[in-house]
Amino acid sequence: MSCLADKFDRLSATYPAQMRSSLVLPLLHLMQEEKGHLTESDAVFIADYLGVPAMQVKEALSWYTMLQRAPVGRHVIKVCRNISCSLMGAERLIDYLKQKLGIGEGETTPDGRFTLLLVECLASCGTAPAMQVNDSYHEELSEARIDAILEELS
Amino acid sequence: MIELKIDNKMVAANEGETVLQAALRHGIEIPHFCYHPCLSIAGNCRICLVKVGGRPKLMPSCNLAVAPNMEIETDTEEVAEARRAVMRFITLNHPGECGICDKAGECRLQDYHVRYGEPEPISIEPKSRKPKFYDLSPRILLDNERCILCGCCVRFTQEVSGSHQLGIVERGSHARVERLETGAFDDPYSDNVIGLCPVGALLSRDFLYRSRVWYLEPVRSVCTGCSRCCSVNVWRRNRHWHLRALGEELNRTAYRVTPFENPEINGPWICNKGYDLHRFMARQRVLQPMIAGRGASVEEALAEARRLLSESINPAALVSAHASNEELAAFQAALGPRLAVYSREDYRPAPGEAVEDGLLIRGVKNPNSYGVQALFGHRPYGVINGHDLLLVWGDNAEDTSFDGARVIRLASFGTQQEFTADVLIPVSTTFERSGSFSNFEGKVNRFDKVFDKPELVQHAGELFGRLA
Amino acid sequence: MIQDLVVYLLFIGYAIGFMLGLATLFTWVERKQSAVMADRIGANRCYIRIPFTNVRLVAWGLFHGIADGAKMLLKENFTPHTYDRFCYNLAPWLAAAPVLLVFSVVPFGGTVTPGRLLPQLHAFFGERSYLMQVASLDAGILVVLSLSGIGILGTMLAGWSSNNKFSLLGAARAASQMISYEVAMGLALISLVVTYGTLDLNGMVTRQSGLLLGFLPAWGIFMQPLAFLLFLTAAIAENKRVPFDLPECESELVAGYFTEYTAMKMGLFMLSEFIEIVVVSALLVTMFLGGYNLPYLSAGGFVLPGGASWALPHLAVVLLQVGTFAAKVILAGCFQIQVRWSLPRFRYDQLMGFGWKFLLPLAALNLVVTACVRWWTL
Amino acid sequence: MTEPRVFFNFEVTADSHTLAACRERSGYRALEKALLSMAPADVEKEVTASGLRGRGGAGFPTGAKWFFVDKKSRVVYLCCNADEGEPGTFKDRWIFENSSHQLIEGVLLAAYALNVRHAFIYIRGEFDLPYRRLREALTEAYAAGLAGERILGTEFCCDIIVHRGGGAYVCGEESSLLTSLEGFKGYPRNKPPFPAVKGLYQAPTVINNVETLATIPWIISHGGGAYAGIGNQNNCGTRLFGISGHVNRPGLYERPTGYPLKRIIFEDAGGIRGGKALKAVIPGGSSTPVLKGFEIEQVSLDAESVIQAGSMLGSGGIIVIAEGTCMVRLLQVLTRFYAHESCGQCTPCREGSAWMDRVLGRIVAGQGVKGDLESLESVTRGIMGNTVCALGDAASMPVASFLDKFRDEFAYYIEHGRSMNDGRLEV
Amino acid sequence: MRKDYWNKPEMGLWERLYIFEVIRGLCITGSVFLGNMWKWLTFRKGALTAYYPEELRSDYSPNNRGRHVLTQRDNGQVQCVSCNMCATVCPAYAIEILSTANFADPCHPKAPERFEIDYSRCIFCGFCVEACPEDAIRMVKEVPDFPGFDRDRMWAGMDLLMNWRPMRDPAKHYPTPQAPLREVPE
Repeated sequence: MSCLADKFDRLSATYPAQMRSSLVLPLLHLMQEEKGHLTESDAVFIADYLGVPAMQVKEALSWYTMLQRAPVGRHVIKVCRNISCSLMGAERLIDYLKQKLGIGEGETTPDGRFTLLLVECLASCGTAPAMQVNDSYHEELSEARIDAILEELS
Repeated sequence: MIELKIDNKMVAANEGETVLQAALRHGIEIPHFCYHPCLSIAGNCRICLVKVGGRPKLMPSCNLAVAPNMEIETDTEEVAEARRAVMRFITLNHPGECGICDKAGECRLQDYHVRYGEPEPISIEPKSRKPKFYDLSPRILLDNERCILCGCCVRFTQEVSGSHQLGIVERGSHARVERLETGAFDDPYSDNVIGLCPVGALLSRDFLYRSRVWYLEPVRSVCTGCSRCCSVNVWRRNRHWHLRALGEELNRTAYRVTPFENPEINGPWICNKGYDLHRFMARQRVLQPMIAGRGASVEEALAEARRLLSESINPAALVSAHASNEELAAFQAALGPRLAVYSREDYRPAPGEAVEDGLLIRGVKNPNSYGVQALFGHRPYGVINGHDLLLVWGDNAEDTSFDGARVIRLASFGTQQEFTADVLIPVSTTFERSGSFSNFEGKVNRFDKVFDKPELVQHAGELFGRLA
Repeated sequence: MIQDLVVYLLFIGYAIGFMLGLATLFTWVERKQSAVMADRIGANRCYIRIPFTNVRLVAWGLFHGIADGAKMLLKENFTPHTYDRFCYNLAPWLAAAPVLLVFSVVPFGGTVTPGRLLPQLHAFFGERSYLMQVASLDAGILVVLSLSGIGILGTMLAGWSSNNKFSLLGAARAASQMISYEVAMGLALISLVVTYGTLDLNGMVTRQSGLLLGFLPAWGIFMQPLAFLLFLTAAIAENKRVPFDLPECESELVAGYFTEYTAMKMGLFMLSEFIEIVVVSALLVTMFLGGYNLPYLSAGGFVLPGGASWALPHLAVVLLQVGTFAAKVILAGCFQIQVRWSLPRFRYDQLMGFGWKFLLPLAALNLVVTACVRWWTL
Repeated sequence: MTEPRVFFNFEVTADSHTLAACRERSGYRALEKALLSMAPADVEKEVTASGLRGRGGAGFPTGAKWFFVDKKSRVVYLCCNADEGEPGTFKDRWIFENSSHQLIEGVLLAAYALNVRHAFIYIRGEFDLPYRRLREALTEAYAAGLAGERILGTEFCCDIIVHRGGGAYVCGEESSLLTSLEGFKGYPRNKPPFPAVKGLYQAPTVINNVETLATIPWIISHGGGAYAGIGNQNNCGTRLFGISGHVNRPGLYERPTGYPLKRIIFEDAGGIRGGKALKAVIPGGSSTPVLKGFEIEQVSLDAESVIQAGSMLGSGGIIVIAEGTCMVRLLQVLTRFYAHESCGQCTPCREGSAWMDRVLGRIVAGQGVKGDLESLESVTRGIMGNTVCALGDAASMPVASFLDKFRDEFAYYIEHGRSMNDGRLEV
Repeated sequence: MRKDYWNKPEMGLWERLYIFEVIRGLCITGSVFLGNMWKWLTFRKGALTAYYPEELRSDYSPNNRGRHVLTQRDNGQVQCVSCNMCATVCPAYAIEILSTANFADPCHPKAPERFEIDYSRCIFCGFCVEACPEDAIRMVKEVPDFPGFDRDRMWAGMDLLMNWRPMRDPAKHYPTPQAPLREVPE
């Protein structure tokens, strides 16, 4: 945890000193990068570090969709299913992905490599359909592109 | 003073007030769930929408500051439609289980549903399921299905008690009130959220299913837990609903204690100890006068006490800090000049009890220490001994030794065996008499009689005249 | 005269016993008769268990009267918050006493000669004979009228001093009703007086002892049928019984003028009502139904129209006469009860209209006709 | 290209986003000009003169927004709203990826005009590449003395803090963005008080869209009058329009306001895919009412014209829907989105959006019943205008307009349990 | 125009003479009286009413509501959820219910511990049946067989009410309780 505290210190230095409370979200992001998913004890840890009520951090943790509260696979595939991507065939691709990975929405493959999440708009409407694997975008998808991306990851 | 017009009625409002406050003060009813005068404005229930002259949209009156010449309408069809819509949304997932909900009868949602809602839901969707009977603490249960997410309880923990132990987690229609998984909701003021909840989502385990509220009636009383002397309502069974088959004793039981809003002393809150007042009062009672350990009639006990008093050379009295001002005055008038008077601390803080905080709880755990000390000065017994007779008035078996003096005891609680007094006369509790206490700031707070006293129990205030 | 004192004390005792006994009986009769009329059973739950056995003496519920009396005597005596205690307490007595007094002028038998009843009594009584009547007054019928006028006072006082709107309404109704019907009753009786030419009730009975047309008993009902009807109607109205029970109608006024009375005070009102049944019956019998006269019975025995006769001892004659009178009274009372359970109650305006616009003219007409006939035959 | 270009005035290459490339195309000239030769009030005056309107969706004049802020206040905060979440809109992402320095310059100019010491850029959490590009650009700017202490040697100091969001559409609403920035879950706040009076940490706060702020350098260097001369009179300047959906060349186009909608769809974006007919257009991001194909004939891309047609220009994300698309299922995609993104604070939105989603889900599953459309309509009426923030309106407007314009399709779906068309969203 | 709101009887001269109609009425009641009296005297019963409790009627109307039944769920538990609606609506204050919390059955957390009906007070109005939201209390064709000399003996408890004529509820089948009441995602 000490190295985490160092990172926390470095991050909090970039914010004005009176804005400790603002650091809740950045620290949660940071912690998630470190640990993959977050639990309530992490929230309490951050709250203690910042001196804010633990409930505030817990609320934030449960409220923001990017924060994972359950263990996820090594690669988190987030497929956009909003209007523009749907118009360009996202539903078909989601079915394809489900079938290819053999998992449903929100599930992780048994080998722990992939987690399939369906998300709302990724702001890639012009290049729809799109998905985000871990943090990087993959746009203008088709079955072939998906095959290639998955190939590359494994 | 700002003059504004609500429903074509000129209303005078104070600077900085909201329209809702001004309307409520003038008896114009605007429904509200999330608004509470002692909490910040959340504006999230949206049932208090009103029409403001010159604005296209309906405005929430709880967040609308009064302005001169404002024209507010609360009974137009537009407002009624908005209320109907909001009631529709609130009742969309609210389970229809008023029958088993303890709040029914004093539930604002119920009242508003009758007044502003629609008789039949237009939704045919199944109601969503959320955790029921979620344990917030050993005192409180939370039914998330009934919760309408007004956030009053959360704001209470944030703004009044400051414990920040409750929060609304998840988003959208999955949102629900939760505590931290690691810590119970052990706020010393936690029970206030039960009364604060406009619906029956927060349930008191103590009162759970004990009675429907319309069978009960409140009586104003005072909490004897500390020298704050908060005003409370003690709920006893209404005379019309006295029970016969289920036991007469239930008719003489205080079902629950809730705060009585007294802006001078406690505002709308009391602490958990106050909520437990009825249990404090339901302890084992002394009901039988005793002379040297054997039962006697009241007259015999009094005669014996008179004899002891007349025979003694140097009598003293230990005066209870649970005595009302009236009883103290009666004591002073009848016996005061003849006895050396000491003030007595009936109760001291229990181990683990919150001693003192900035909100309500005070360190002195007796209600009328101020009154006793104002009358007799601060003289704890033990400084001077050598009295041959002690009139010990008050509860709690004393740990002080009485130095071989003869003892006349006036007590309410305990078992007969506990007291090794020469004369023991049972006296009434706070619930069984009316009177007043002076709290630590000297503010006088009155209380009314809740129950009749048991037959052999005497009112202390009436005893002294007969003892003298 | 000690003998007179003994006889009149016996008469008084008989009169009071007769009235109270019949009144009590009528409470039972009313229940039982109405039950039988309505296909019900009626009072049947009161019994006396014969001591040391399990035998329960039910006796068709006859003990209900006793139970009622006991209950009324033992009940808590509630009094309303009235500012006139005196009137409130006086009213039941004013209601009950005149009714009892009326019977003093009613003859309940013919002439009795105690010395001839039993040989043993002869030594004491000698040949003195007495009319079987508590007070033989010349103005007998006027006593009746005046005493029934006092009854109104009790009712009025009760209603007014109860300090209750139902009571007051009942009292107001009672007063107007009783006064109204008193008029018709008085006129009807005057025509009777004109017929018999006497005010004394015993004289009237004596006048009825003969035969009309050789076979019909010369009873008032045959001499004055219209007066009989008028008197009957007015007397029932005086008694405030159905269909003239407006002063105490349960459906409107709780219990009317005695709403605020409990226990034996209320009992007195109730009792006076039933005594009044007896009294009304007695008057009816005396004035219209031949009193103690049994047809064809004279002082010596039966004398049938054909000329056959059957001599009877004096004791038998006296007993027959007293028994006849009692039987007639009971039958007349039963008839009143029958009326009470047959007819619906009048509306107030109907009541008044009936009294003033129907009964009074009819009574007046009857009087005129009677007077004419009397003048003609004299 | 005769029209002036605020954004698309360079060729995107592998390193066109760097400071050097930016400087080459006269980046930071406006900042130099402002800091060295203009007073803060002058900058504000230029912006007011330009008639620039907010590009986030509501179209509030930027100059007026700045005017309301009490600049004498001890602290004034500037927030750049980069939480771009509206389906159909993807303009800010392009700015971050390709022209971050332009935004930084705009932020600094605004900060200078408003006397701001700390400026925040609240960027969407999902944006990974944009976030990295922005951080790079900021590092470059700090290194070059263009941000931080004593910028360009003047007394003006301004720190720019990049704050990543956590994935919440509602945080694009300005007050909820502030709540989120304060470290709470992003509940919108009740207005009044407005952020210009009590915003971040109760201090006066200005919140501007990325595109708005990135336009300011152009206005300062070319003058407000020049900007006001572009496009329509009332609603001047150029805007970034993102076209998505069933068109041949979806993407981002910068066009002056007043540009015909038909032309941008059929000429610039290359017409409908597969040569199909145009069925409907959602002209300003998913939350705006839908327009039927024939309704767009006269519509030009400025706020008034679109409002006249019965919709709103919003954030300029044009979604094109071709003939043959199932509108019922499309609407369900939208309601699902709004039910998912409703923050849960106020009752009508929390319950209503989920209710609409459930009803539509049921209809799509073929279990619609007769009164469903009426109850949907009553739900939209109940939500509209009754919520704390605009998300409630955003959720109910598409439903209301879809039901209004394509009622027969919904009625058919309910009656037959299947779509009138082949039930696909893709063509 | 004045409107007559009542049914004005059209009475002929005969009726208005009254006396004859009175006599007719007296004849009717008198004949009934004499008829019944004759039956009594000849030791046949002249009444339709019965000597209760020595005699009991056997031909009660099917609509007769004489005793209460507490219905049971399929598992034999009492259906009552102890909402006290019946006790509240009861005009005679004859019902008293003591509730208990039972979290083992999450669908029915509230249940009666004691359920008492005072038959010395009950007026058999049936309001309790109408007020019950769960169809847990019913009244059936029976006579309350509680004559006694002691009012305290006239209480019917839950055991009696449930078991003297056990009734299941055919109209309302409850779903088997969904065991974990955690949130069910859509």
